[in-house]
This record gives sequence, C-alpha cells and structure tokens, in this order.
Amino acid sequence: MLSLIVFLPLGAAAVLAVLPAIPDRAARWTWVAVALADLALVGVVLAGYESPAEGGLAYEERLRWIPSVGSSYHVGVDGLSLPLVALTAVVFLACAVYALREDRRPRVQAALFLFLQSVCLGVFVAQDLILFFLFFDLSIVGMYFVIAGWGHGNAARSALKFFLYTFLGSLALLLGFIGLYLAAEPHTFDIPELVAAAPLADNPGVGGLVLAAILLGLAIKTPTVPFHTWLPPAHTDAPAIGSAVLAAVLLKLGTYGFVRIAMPALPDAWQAWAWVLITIGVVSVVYGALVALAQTDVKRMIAYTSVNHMGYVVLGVGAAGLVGSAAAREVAVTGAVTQMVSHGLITGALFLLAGVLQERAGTYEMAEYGGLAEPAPRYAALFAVAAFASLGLPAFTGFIAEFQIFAGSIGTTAAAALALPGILITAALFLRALQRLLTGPPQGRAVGFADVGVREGLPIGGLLALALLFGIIPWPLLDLITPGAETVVDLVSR
Amino acid sequence: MTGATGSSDLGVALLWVVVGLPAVVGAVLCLAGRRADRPAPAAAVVTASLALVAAIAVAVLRPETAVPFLPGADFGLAVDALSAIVVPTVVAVTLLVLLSSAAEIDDRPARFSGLMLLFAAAVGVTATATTLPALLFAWEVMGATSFALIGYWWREPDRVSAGTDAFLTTRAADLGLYLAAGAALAGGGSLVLADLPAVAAPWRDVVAAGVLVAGLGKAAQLPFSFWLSRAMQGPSPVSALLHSAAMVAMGGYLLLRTSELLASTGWAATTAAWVGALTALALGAVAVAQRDLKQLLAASTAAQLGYVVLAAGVAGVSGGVAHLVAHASTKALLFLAAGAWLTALGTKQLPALRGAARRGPLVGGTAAVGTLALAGVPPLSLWATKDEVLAVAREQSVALYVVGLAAAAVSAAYAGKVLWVVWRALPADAESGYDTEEEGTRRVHRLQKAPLVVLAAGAAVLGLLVWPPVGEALRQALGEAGASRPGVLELVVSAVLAVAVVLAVARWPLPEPGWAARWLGLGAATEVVAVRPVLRLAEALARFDDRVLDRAVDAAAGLVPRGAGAAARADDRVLDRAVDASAPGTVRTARLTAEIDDVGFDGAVRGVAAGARRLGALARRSQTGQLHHYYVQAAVVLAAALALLLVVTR
Amino acid sequence: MTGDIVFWVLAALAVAAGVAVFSVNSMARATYALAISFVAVGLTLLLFDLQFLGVITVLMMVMEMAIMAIYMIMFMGMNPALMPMSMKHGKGAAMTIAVGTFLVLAAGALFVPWPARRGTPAPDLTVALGEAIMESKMLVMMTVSPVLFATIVAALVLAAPSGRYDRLGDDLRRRSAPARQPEGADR
Amino acid sequence: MTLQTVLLVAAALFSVGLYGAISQQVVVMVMMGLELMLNGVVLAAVGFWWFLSPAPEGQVLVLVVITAMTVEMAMGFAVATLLHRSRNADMTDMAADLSR
Amino acid sequence: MRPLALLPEICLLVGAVVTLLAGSFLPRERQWVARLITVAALLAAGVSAAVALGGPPRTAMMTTFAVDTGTGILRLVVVAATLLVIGLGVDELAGTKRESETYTLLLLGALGALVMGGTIDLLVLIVGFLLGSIPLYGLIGMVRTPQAAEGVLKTYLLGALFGIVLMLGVTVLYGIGGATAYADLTVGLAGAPAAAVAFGLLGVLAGLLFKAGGVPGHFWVPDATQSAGTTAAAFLTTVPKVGALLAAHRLMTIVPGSVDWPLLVAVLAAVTMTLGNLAAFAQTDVRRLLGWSTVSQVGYLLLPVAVAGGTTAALASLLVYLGGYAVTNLTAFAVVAAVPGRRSVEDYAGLAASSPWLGAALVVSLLSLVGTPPTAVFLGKLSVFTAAWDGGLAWLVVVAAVNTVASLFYYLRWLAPAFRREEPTEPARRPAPYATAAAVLGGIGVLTLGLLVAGIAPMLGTVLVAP
Repeated sequence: MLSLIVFLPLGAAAVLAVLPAIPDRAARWTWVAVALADLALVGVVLAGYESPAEGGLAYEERLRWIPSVGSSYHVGVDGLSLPLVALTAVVFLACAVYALREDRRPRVQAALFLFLQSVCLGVFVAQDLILFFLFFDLSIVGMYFVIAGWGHGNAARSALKFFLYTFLGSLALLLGFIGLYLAAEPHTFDIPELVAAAPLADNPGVGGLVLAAILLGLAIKTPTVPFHTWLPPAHTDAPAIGSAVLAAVLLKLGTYGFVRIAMPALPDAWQAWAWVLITIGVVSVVYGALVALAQTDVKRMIAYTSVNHMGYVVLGVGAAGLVGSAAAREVAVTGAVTQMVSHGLITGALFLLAGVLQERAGTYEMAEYGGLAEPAPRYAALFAVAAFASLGLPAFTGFIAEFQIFAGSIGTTAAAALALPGILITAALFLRALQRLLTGPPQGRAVGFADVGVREGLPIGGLLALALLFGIIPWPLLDLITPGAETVVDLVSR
Repeated sequence: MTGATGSSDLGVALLWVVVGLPAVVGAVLCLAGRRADRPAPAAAVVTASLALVAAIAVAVLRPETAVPFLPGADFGLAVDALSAIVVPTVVAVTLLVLLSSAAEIDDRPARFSGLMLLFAAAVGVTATATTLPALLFAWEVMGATSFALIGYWWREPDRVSAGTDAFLTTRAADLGLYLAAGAALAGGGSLVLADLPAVAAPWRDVVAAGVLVAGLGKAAQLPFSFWLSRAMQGPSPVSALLHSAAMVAMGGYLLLRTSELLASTGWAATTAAWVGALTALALGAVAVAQRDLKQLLAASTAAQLGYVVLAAGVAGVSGGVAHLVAHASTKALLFLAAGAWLTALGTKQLPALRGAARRGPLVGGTAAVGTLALAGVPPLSLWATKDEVLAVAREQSVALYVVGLAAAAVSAAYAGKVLWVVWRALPADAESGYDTEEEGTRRVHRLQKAPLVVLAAGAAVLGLLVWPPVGEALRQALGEAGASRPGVLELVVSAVLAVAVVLAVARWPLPEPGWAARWLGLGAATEVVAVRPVLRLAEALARFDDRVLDRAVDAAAGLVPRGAGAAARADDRVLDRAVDASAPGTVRTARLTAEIDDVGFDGAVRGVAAGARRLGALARRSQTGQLHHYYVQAAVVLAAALALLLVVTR
Repeated sequence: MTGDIVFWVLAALAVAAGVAVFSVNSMARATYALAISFVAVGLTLLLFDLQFLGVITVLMMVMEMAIMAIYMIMFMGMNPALMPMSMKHGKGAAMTIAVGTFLVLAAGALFVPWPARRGTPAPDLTVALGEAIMESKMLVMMTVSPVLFATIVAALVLAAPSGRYDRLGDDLRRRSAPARQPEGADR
Repeated sequence: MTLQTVLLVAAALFSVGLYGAISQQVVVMVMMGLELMLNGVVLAAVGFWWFLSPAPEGQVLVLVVITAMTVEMAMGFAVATLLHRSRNADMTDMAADLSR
Repeated sequence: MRPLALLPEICLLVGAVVTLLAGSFLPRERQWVARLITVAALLAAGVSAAVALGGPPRTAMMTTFAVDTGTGILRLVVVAATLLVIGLGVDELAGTKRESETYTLLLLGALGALVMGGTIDLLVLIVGFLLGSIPLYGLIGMVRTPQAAEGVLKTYLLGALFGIVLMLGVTVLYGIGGATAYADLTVGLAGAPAAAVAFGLLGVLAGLLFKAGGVPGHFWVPDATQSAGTTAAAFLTTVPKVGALLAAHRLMTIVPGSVDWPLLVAVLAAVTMTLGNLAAFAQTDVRRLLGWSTVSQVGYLLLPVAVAGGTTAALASLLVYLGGYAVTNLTAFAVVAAVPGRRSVEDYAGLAASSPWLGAALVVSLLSLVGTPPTAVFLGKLSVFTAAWDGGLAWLVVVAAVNTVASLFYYLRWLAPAFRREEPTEPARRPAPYATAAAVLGGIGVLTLGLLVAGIAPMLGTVLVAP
C-alpha cells in the first residue's frame, strides 16, 4: 500500500516524461488526477491506521534490496511519519491545482512534480537509511530542476547554490549514516534495527562525531542558522509551487530526520548535544524572525520566517534530549511534529500567495504595492488569514504547535523561554507586511490588480482550511502524533 | 462531556451556544463578504440576543465541560460565580454595542459584525476557560480580532498601525502566558487554571509572573498603557466593547481569577496591587490632561481597571468584579455617547463639544449619568464598588488606600471636566468646531439612543452588586464572606471627595501638563527602548545574513568569480535600497555593522574564497603542457611518497 | 679477481658511455655511446654466466641503435653526423633530480640489509630459462605475443600516414597508390 | 663484485638516464634516456638474481625487460614519426598545446 | 595449466587477430563485418566469463593468473565497457580508414586490462602493463590531428617512464622476495627489509597509477582525453583503470605490514581526488573536463585499495565502484559522442530541449559521477566510503565527501546550460543515432546498477567471504 502511494506519482511522471505527444491540458489534468488519487490512497491508509505498539510500524513492507550491505527496501509509517505523508499528498495536490494555469512546459513540470512527490513520500516512509538517503538526495535533484527550469530572476544561480549547499548537507548525512552502519553489530542500515541497537552508546566520542555529521546534514536541509543562506535566494527565484513544495515538504525532510533517525538511534549523543540543539533552535527562532522583519521582499520575508518556524522544531526536539519531566518533553516533541505539519500547510499557502504577486505584477517588493484589499479583497483576506495563521494565532495549527513546543521545552529548560520573543517579532513582521501590502489607498502595482480566481483560491484556501480545522479540532492529529512522540522520548531517554 | 459537579446537559449545551453561536455566525459573516452586508446587522443582533439569553441561563445553571484539545490539557470551559457575572455582562454590552453600531457602521457591516461576534465569542471563552490552552486560545484570538477591529478602516494607514500597536503590545504581554504554561508543565504537569497555585515552588513564581504580565498587558496597566491610546483610532463601538467591557476588562478579570495564585507567591499579589493603584493614579492624571474625549475615556479605562487589578492584588475579588461590571456599563455608555457625538457632530475634541449635551437631552442625560458614576458620585455604581475595593486594600496597606483615594479624586476631576464641558451653554459658533474629523450627520439615530438608556441604568444601579443582598450572595459565592467592607466614614469621605472635586472642576480649570497629555511618554519610550532597537538589530542582522553568512557560502561555492561578483553587487544594490528606505540613524548603525563585517568576517571569507580559487589555478598550473615538467613532478611526488613510506613506519 | 676487474672496466665503460650520450654534440654520437653502454652491460651479464641473455642484449641493442640511426636519417631527414646540437631544457632541475635519485638509490643499495642468497643457480641456466618460459611463466610469453601484435598494429597505425584504402581504393581493387594527401585531417 | 657494487652501477646508469630523459628536448633523445634507465634496471635485475635469488624468474624478468625495451622503442619511433608528420616537430617543447 | 580458464582472454585475442585479418580484406564501407566480429568476440568472452563466474576461486597458468570473483567481475565490466565503447563509437568510426584497426586495438587494450587485473605474478603484470598501454597509444593517435599527436606523445613518454619505474619496482621486489608470484612473494617479503619493500612497492604502484590515471601518473589523462577521438577517449578513461585498480588491490594484499602502505595510498587518493576536482573547476572543454573528472574518480577508487588489507569489504566495494564508474563514465562519453559538434560546456546549451533522451542520459551520468542515488556510482561511493571508514580511514572519507561536493560544481556547470531554454543559433544537427542509443542504454544501466544491485549482491557476498 505504501509502495503504491510512493510509486504511483513516479509511474505517472515516467509516463508523462516519455510521451511528448501528450497535450498540455491533458498533462495538467493528469497531474491533478494523480495527486488526487494519491491523496485518496493516503486517506485509505489514514482510515485504516491504528497506532502500532511501542516502536512498531504500520503498513510495513520489507523486500530484499542490497543484502550485502545490510540494506533493504523497508517502508512503514508511524505517528511521526503518517502526518507528514498526508501533508505531502495535500501540498502536492494544492500545487497541482494551482499549476493548472501554468503555460510553461506543463507536461514536463507535471512530470517533475510528480517525481518530487514520489521522492518526498519516499523519505517519509523509508525505514532504511539508504532508502532514506536515496529519496533525500533525489529531492534535491528534483528541486534543482524546478528552480532552474521554472524560476525567475537569478534562477540558475540560486538553483546552483541550493544544490551545492544541500548536497553538502546530504553528504554529511551520508557520512553519519555510514558511521551508524559500521557501529551497529551486525552492520545494518535498517532504521528500526539501528534504533533497537542504539549503536555508539558506549562510545561518546565517535557517537558525537556521527551525530554531528547527521546534524549538519539535517541542519542544512532544515535549515537552521547559520546554514540557512541557501533558502532565501532559492525561494525568491523559485516558482510559486516550487517554493510551496520546498517550504512545505522539503524542509520537513530535515526535521523529520531528527525524530526518525538522529534521536532514537543516537540517544546518548543526543542527550549530550541537546544544549547545542537548543541553542541552535533559539538562535534560529530569534535570528530568523529578526532578519525576516528587516526584509522588504515578501518572499524573502516568508523564507526567513521558515527559518524561524523550523527553529521552533529544533528547539522542541532539542529539549527532548534534556533531563526533565517526561510529560513536558513529550509535549515538546508532539509540538515539533505538529509544527512540521502546520508549517507545511500555512507556509505552503503563503508562498502560493506570494506567487500570485509575481504572476500579476512581477515583483515581490512590498514597496511596490499598497492597498491590495481594495482591488483584490479575496486575495487580501487569504493573505491576512495566512499571515495570522503563520504568526501562531490560535484556531490555526501554528498555535497548537507553538504552544506545545513552548510549554514543553520551557517545561524542560527555562532557557527555551529565550525564544519567546520570536512569537512577538513574527507577529510584528506579518502585521507590517499586511499593512504595507493590503491596507492604505491602492498604489503602485496594486492598481488594477486582478483578484485571485478559483484555481488559485482553491488550493490556498484548502491549505488554510486544513490549518484552521486542525487548529480548532487538533486531537485527531495529535492522537496520531502523540504515541510516536512518546516512543521517541522513551528512546532518547535510554 | 460533563464535569464532576453534575451540571446539566442543557447547561453545557447553552454554554456552547454562548461561545459557539457568535463564533460560527461571526465566521460566516466574515467569510460571506459583501453579500451579507444587508442582513448582517440584524443577524448579529439576533445572535447576540440569543447568546445573552443563553448567557443568563448558564449563569444560573453553572455548567462545566471539557473537550479534548491538547494531550494532557483539555479545552475546558466552566461557569463559576465569577464568570456568571461577567459573561452576561459582556454579552449584554455586545448586544447593545451591536445595536448601536447598526446605525453607525455603514462600511462593510458584515465584516464588522462578524468580527465583533468573533470577538465576543473569544471573550466568552476567556471568561469561562478552565485550562491554560483554552485561555490562551481565546486570549490571542481576542488580540487578533482587536487588531482587525481597531484597523477596521484599513484605507487609513494610521488606523491599521494603531491596530498593529495594540496587537503587538498585548501579544508581548501574552508571552507571559506561554511562559506560564511551560512553567506549569515543569512544576506540576497540570495546565488546569485551578491547579496553578499548587505548582511546585520555583516554577510557581514563574507561572505567577507570566500570568501577571499577561493580565497587566491586556488591562493596559503600566507600563503597557499606551496601546490603549492608539487603539482609539478604531470606531467608537469598538472602543465601547473592546476598551471598556471586554478586552481590557479581561486583563483585570484574569488577575481576579488567578488572585489565589498571585497571593500564593507572596510577591505577585503585592506587585499587582501596587501596579493597579499606581495605574489608577497615573492614568487618571493622563485622563485629566486629555482634550480628546476618546483619549480621555481611554486613559480613564486604564485607570479604572487599575482598581480591578488592585482588587486582584489584595484578594478582594468580589469588589473587583463588581467594579469591573459597573465600569463596563459606565464606560460603554460613555464611549457610545462619544461615538454618537462623533457621528453627529464630526468631532470628539472636548473644546468643540462644549454644550453638546444640550443638543440632545437623551444623549446628554445618559452621558451625565455616566460621568457622574465615573466621578464616584453617590449613589451611582462606581462610588460603591470602588470603595469596596479600597476597603479591602486598606486592610493590607494604608498607603495603597491613600493612593487609591487620590486616584478617586483624580477620576472625579476628569469626569467633572467632561461633564462641565458638555453641559456648558452651547456657544454661538459651535458649528465652527464641528466636522473636523469626519462629516457629521447632526442627528443621533434611535438605535444609538436605546443602548445608552440601558447602559445608563446599568451605570446607575450596578452598585447593587456590593450592597446586600446581592453583594452578600456574591461574596458568599466567591468565598469572601468575611472580607472587610467599607465603613460609613469611608463611604462618606469618598462621596464628599468626589462631589467636591466635581464642583471644584466647574470653578477652576484643570491643569493639562504635557507629560500627562502625552500618556507619560510611554509610547515614545517603547519606541525608543524596544521598537527601534529591534528594527535596527533586524536590519543589521539582515545585512549580516546577506553580507557574511550568505557570502561565505557564495565564496566557498562561487569559484566562478563573475557570478559571485554579480550577485554581490546585486546584494549591495538591494540592500542599500532597503536600508536607505529606513530611518537615517538605522542606516548609520547598519553601515557601521556592515563595516565591521567587511573588515572582520567578510575579509576572512573572501580570503577563503580567494584561497580556493588560487588552489584551483594552482592545480591546473601543474599541467604545463611541458613534458619534462611532468617528469620532474612525477619524480618529486615519487620521492615524497618514498620519504613518507620510510619516515612513517609501523 | 679477473671477474672483478672485468666488471669494473665494463661498469666504468657503461656509465661513461651513458654520460657521453647526453654530453656529445650530435645525435649520431649519442646513439653510438648508448650502444656502447648497452654492450658493456650485456657483456657484464656474461660475467654472471648468463650467456643467452647477454648475447641477446648485445645483439638487440646494437640492432636497435642501428635502427635508430637509420630512423633519424630516413624519417626525420637529418644528418646526425653533421648536426651539432645542444637541445636541453631545465638542466638544473634535471641534474638535481638525477643526483638526488642516484643518492637515494645508492643509499638504498648500500644501507639496506639485503637478505642472504636463497638457493643456487640452476646447472644449465638456459635450460632453466627455457623451462620457466614454457612452464611456470608460460603466461608471460603467451602475453608477450599479443604485445608484439599490438605493437605492430599500433606502430603502423601511428607511423603510416596512409592506409590500405589510400593505396588501393575504398574497395581495395586499385593497383597503384595515389598521391599523398596532406596530413592531419584524414580520417 | 658484490651486490652493492652492481646496484651502484645500475643506480648510476638509471640516474644518468633519468637526467637525459628530463633534460633532453628531442623526442628521440628522451627515448635514449629512458633506454639508459632500462639498462640500469637490467643490470640491477641481474645483480639481484645472482646475489639474492637465483631462481629462473630472474632470467625471465631480464628477458621481459629487454622485450619491453624493444617494444617501447618501436612505439617511440612510431610516435615520433606521427609527431613529425602532423606537427613537423621533433621536440617535446613544440608539442605543448594541451595544458591547464 | 588450465588454459580453458582463460577462455575469455583467448576469445579477445582471437577476436583481435580475426578482426584485423578480416579488416584487411574488407572494402572501406563494409568494415562493419569487422565490427561484428569484434562484438562477437566480446560477447563470447562475456558469456564465457559469466559461465565461469560461479566457480570456486582458482588459479590458471600455474600460479600466474587468478580466476576468482574479482577477475570474473573484472571480465564482465571490461567486456561490457568495451561493448559500450564500440556502441558509442560506431557513428564516429563507421567507414573510416582504420575502423578495423581500431577494433583490434580496443580488443587488445581490453585484453591488457584483463591481464593486468587478473594476474597474480609480477612478470605478467609487466607484460600486462605493456599490453594495456601500447594499444592506447595507437588509439589516441588514430585521429592524426596535431593535438592527438601531442596527446599520444605525452602518453607514450609518461607511459615509458612509468613502465620503467614499474619494472624497477618489480626487480627490487623480486630481489628481496625471491619470487614473482604473489603467493610466494607474501612469504618472501615477510621478513624483507622494509625500505626495500617500500621502494619496490612504490615502483609497482607508480606504474599502476599511470594506468589508472592517479597522481603522479595522471598528467596524460586530460591531454589524451581532450585530443583523442571520442571512442578512444571513452576507452582510455575507463577500461585501463578497471584493470589497474584491481591489480593495485591484488598488489596490496601481498605487502607485509612493515610498510605503512595504507597511509601512502590514502594520501595519494586524497591528492588525486583533490587535484582532479580542483583542476576540473575551470575547464570549458567537456572532454578535458571529463578527463579531469576521471582523475578525481580514481582518487575515490583508491579508497578501497588503501584499506585492501584492513577490511573484507574492500574488494567488494572496489568492484561495485568500478562497475558503476565504468558504465557511468561511458554514458557521459556516449552523450559527448552523440553530439560531436558540441565541444565546450556552453555548446551544450539547449541540449535537453532538442534531444530530451540525451539530456536525460547526461543528467543520469553526471549525477552518477557526483554520486547521487539511485545511480551506480552512489552505490559505489557508499560501499567505498563504508569500507574506508571501516578500515580506519575515516579522515579520508571526510576528504572524499568534501571533494564530492566540490565536484558537483563543475558537473552542474555542464548540466546547467544543457537544461537552459535556448533558441538554437544554428539548425541543430541530429544527434548520432548509435551514440544516442549507447547513451540511453548506459543511462538505464547506471540506474539499474544503482537500484537493482540485489541481483549481483550474492556474488559480492562470496567476495566478502573468500577474498
């Protein structure tokens, strides 16, 4: 079942890629249909999902792959990965609908995005390090072509930078994986086996180095300060749906790696290094928010808020490594995973909204707009809702996540309170942005700005509606995540 | 579903009606946009009416409920003695304000009504929340809707930024609640409000501090008061609801709710009491100095909330809630009156409003009731409720009592100022002062008049909440049966003081010192102490980010010099433009930072880049094309390898 | 004793002739000097009872030097006897490296504690060589044959400017070769 | 006549050949330097064979080295011819287009 | 003796002779018959190699040639690589004057690589070196351009020098070890003086590094790659390396522990990969870029050689990498061969748009050279890194990883223009059909090796068990 979910888009992508005769219109609708089908399959999985026993997996599949290096095709989901799988399916569907207006090589674009969808799903279901790395690296490749092929501005350069930087991260990750593999006896790349074995527990030096390599890899992908500088140019020059996917799904690959691999497999090193993570988290939160505050370019601003939001996640998972009340740490990890989903929904919507600006008026500079609420009330409403959702307003998932992260991590260490100003600064920057873009008399390029239509409004509104739904009724989501978070906290406390 | 107290299902259902119905209708109205403009006011009023009925019912039924929300922390709602009073009051004021605004707001009424209803729902949840997540949920939604309502006339940038200020200031204080949640989790694991006093020792202080900051921020107490001044940019009905009965009041209400927690720490209660008393005094002085009616009322709100906070600090909850409710009615009345004059006369400047009361006796009369109540003139409500608070305060500290009494005198002064101005004889050239702020209609709609009457009645009689038998019952319910009551002497002293000051104000003009007129310079201080440094830091960091961090990566990767150079130039251009657009001082600071960057970090980074480039060239330089060079190099490498093998032996 | 003297004479001759290769002022003389050096080493082999290999060395090297002389005259069109030359580059570096190499090798020769001799030479060395070639090291000689084959093919490909199709036409039916085509672009 | 002396002579031949290979410009002269180096190798091989391990492999080694010498020489002539024909050059310095 | 154990080698030799003979009598336009003979010989060699693959490890021709899994996979890789070279070269070679000679030399060069990689006797190694080198000279000089002449000159002179160094090394090892067969040398070298062992080892290793194209014997690689014909360039950057590196691995297993050879090889590996990458940065000619890229790849390939004695996984990882590298590199060259008009990186602008299949093959091959999953070289890099780390050279793995990132830069510099939308300035010529097919086939091979290595994995398991 999981394999079907993962490879259905890939198969469709292959068909789209090799058949140049497919008309553009058919390609666009094929994309939507496949994304919809995949989402339906994910829905089936969700419906049939029952939290597995401690440390177990649901929908597990395991096939021989590379037995000589202890690697197998092993997939499965649990409370940590299933929400992200669902998020991926939702975000890609939203992008597919949004891209119905695309007229630049839609067939290739559809193929590329379906390919990306496959690899992103693959990362989230992979239970083998090599499989994980395979999908992880391919996501970089796919995104490179998305930015280079459909971007604007200095797209080639940004794409190159993105590729180089994240590739550096992925190699560091690979080194870490090799270290784990060699430390486990017998050697294996299988994640559950590694988690069970917790290699390097008695070798803090090597354990620290291996964790450092994995952290570096994941931190670049996440990204955290100071490894974030690839993000703003990549976002600025990427197409709207590219940015949405990049922010909503690809960044999660990094943070997901924390909870899936780094924490359970290296509990001792994680505990020893928890303070580093908390520091990185706090700095990312505050730094990301402050730098975002100073931006004049909407998309760059949103990009930096991603640094801020991912900082919350790092803070939450870092706190889990400390000695403290288990309840608080569970809350922190649950919050961190919730934040991944939440950020995916909300920031995805925000980037699509930013994309509308670029399409209509060709610039993201806030100074070029003003009073958009007059000509484009629907756009203004969506933007305002998304902004408030992103700044962590209750009734949206962001609040659920951030409240839990803060309650949990402050409950573990008071130092986490240093990140609190992040919430305030984020609020300030979004309100400033709202003010500059939407309010006041219409001016600059806002004059004659066409309001969003159904094909733009539907995906954006859909993402926000989900954020709202799970913001008001969070327990279905949290019931999914909490057992997984408990397991992770148990494992990391070994 | 239901709590252990066995409250009826009907009660629970009605409680959900109180908070849910306005939320749903409000959301629908907001989403519906212009299509709902026509039916919106009526729908809102009907909704509020239904909610009011339900609110009164739940005040009697006292239901308790919880639904799953976060793990370990349900979304708990309950009506207890405190909220049984506050919830109906808020809903009632909401209804009245909506009625009034039906006549006043003609620009997109659907959105306005929707936001008001959403706000009311949030207040309902805030008042009944039993867990921290639920409280914070509603608390922040209140903040956000207040932003939207203050900035309702979004075409005018000033009003929107006033909303921003309000939201940001209150949110800064809200961080206290996040902190409190974390500390509660660390110190005991329960996020239920009632359990907070039982949190383990060091964490309990953190919880108390967090709650205190959050309460003070929303209640516009010192040092957060200035946001309330900015918030007056919003429409008058908004001020009437948010800045009298609901949002600001909720700050005080939260502290009343958690007075046990405050008291348990030993220091938080005292702090609250003194902040409240000093706010009452200082903001009273600010009110005295105002010439803008709404500004005066705003400062007065903060000052009056000071008594509530004082009450929370001294554990005089019954007096505090009575003052809260009475003040809500009074201040809503005055704001609506101010709004009525604004729409009719186009001004809210006191000098221009001279004799305004004489143009319409109903507005003038109700306003007089309001101002007299505000002044603390017996037998109107605030006279008694205030003394109720002060009596408890005197038990603890005479100094508090004295400050409170002084504040009462000040409140009589500003109330008198308003009273005398509007009831003076209408000057002949009155028209010349009108229409300075908007085009006046010269008439007051009857939908605007009706609520005034109700509210005036409330302002007059809500003092009953402290008098027997209602007062006794209230104290009983709140477990304060033995609390000290004001003696006759105290009542007489405050009554005499109030009347004397009001009369004196009629005779002698009041001083209007600049420091008070500028709201103690709080806004400017915040600008200097917090906003500007943060912005400057943000600019500097952004520059750092582009110049150093980013370029480090560029340099490492950018072995193609052209690309890197072009990008760097682009960076500079974009950045310079960005910086030029901001304040000149910021520019200088940022430039300085950047220079440090250039010399320090960036120099090093460039060195690395140049080194890498040189290495690349060096690597290729070995490939000279001259064969004998290859021979020489091969020989040298082999010799080195041999040396390595011979030197490093195992 | 006689062997020693002969060895030293031959050794001196070999080295001196070797030095002469790069110090005489014409290529022809250099060729002769190289031939002398080889002959000296080949004769040295005889001192070690390696008649077969010694003779082969002498014969092959004399032949090779003759070919070299012919090559220079025929193909490169120069008269080696008449062309004085001093065509060197980087003499300093070359000398440094050569001297360094010699020092390293000599130091190795002198200071390495060479192990003791194991075994004795076979009674008939040539037979032993023949047996080794035909038995234990047969693969060596089996591989040498494709090496020679490859050498012929590769050398012809490189050296011959025109192939059979130039001479005999694309269908190999022409009887006479056409005029030579310019070099460089014929493929 | 000891192993050391034989090796010293071989080293001398090898080094002289190396000097020539590096310092000569004309291709054929470079080849002569290489030949001289091989000459040294042959001598060293014989020395080792005689003094250390007089197994038949030693003889085969000498034979292989001589074969290699011839074969390389043949290829050298071919290459020199090609160079002469296609570039009209006989010196290595004149063929230095490919660099960096 | 077991000459039949050398059936694949014999097939190649016979094929070479028959090809040359047949070619001598074929009209110019009908040399495809010679090509068929060559392909048949290769296929026969491949089949016989595959048949022999499952057998137990043994030696052939007394103790001079190992017929084990290493040789078996070497044969398959070499045969497959040579077939791919011929496939990508058909467009370039068909109907040229020396087509059949080229095939002959390709067969002989492949035979040389097999002999080098399979032998366990130093004498055969020398002859194998010659057999591997001499056809290369002929192949490089085949196009007879001035550049090619220069390329062949440098290759030849460097080859001669390193051949001499190799023979010197063999001489010394023989002298102190008393034998040339590896089995006897292991015993003989055990108590030998370390300095002499080091000297001899270095000499032999230097010779092998010339064949492999590693520092210090790398100078010829970029020059020859740039100047030779595409077919020859593809061959010389692939097949000889395969043989030489396996030979290096075999050599390392006989060196006693008195010499710290792992460190030497590790340093050489680090220098080689770094130099190759740094030098490739600024290249604009794609052939030269590929030449330098192969130098850097040799650096990675030296990793398992450095830990040849330290971990059992070394050989398996080397073979995996070699196979992956061969297919990948040839795929890249196939793309180059398919569009002979495009020489510089910028010339590739718009390639993906005009021929998407070639674009895809280019992506696959370059990403594989980078080491991105799921390609063949990724698997190679993974196993090589693992083996090196396991063998105690974690620092070298880090160096290799950093180098990998650096290499991405120049591969992308080639890839980026190829995927740029650009209006062709001149009407695009149709890409060469055979080379395109070879490129696509190679690309599929790269992915297949990367994804479905499970099929050959059991065999690698036996390598692990019986080294």
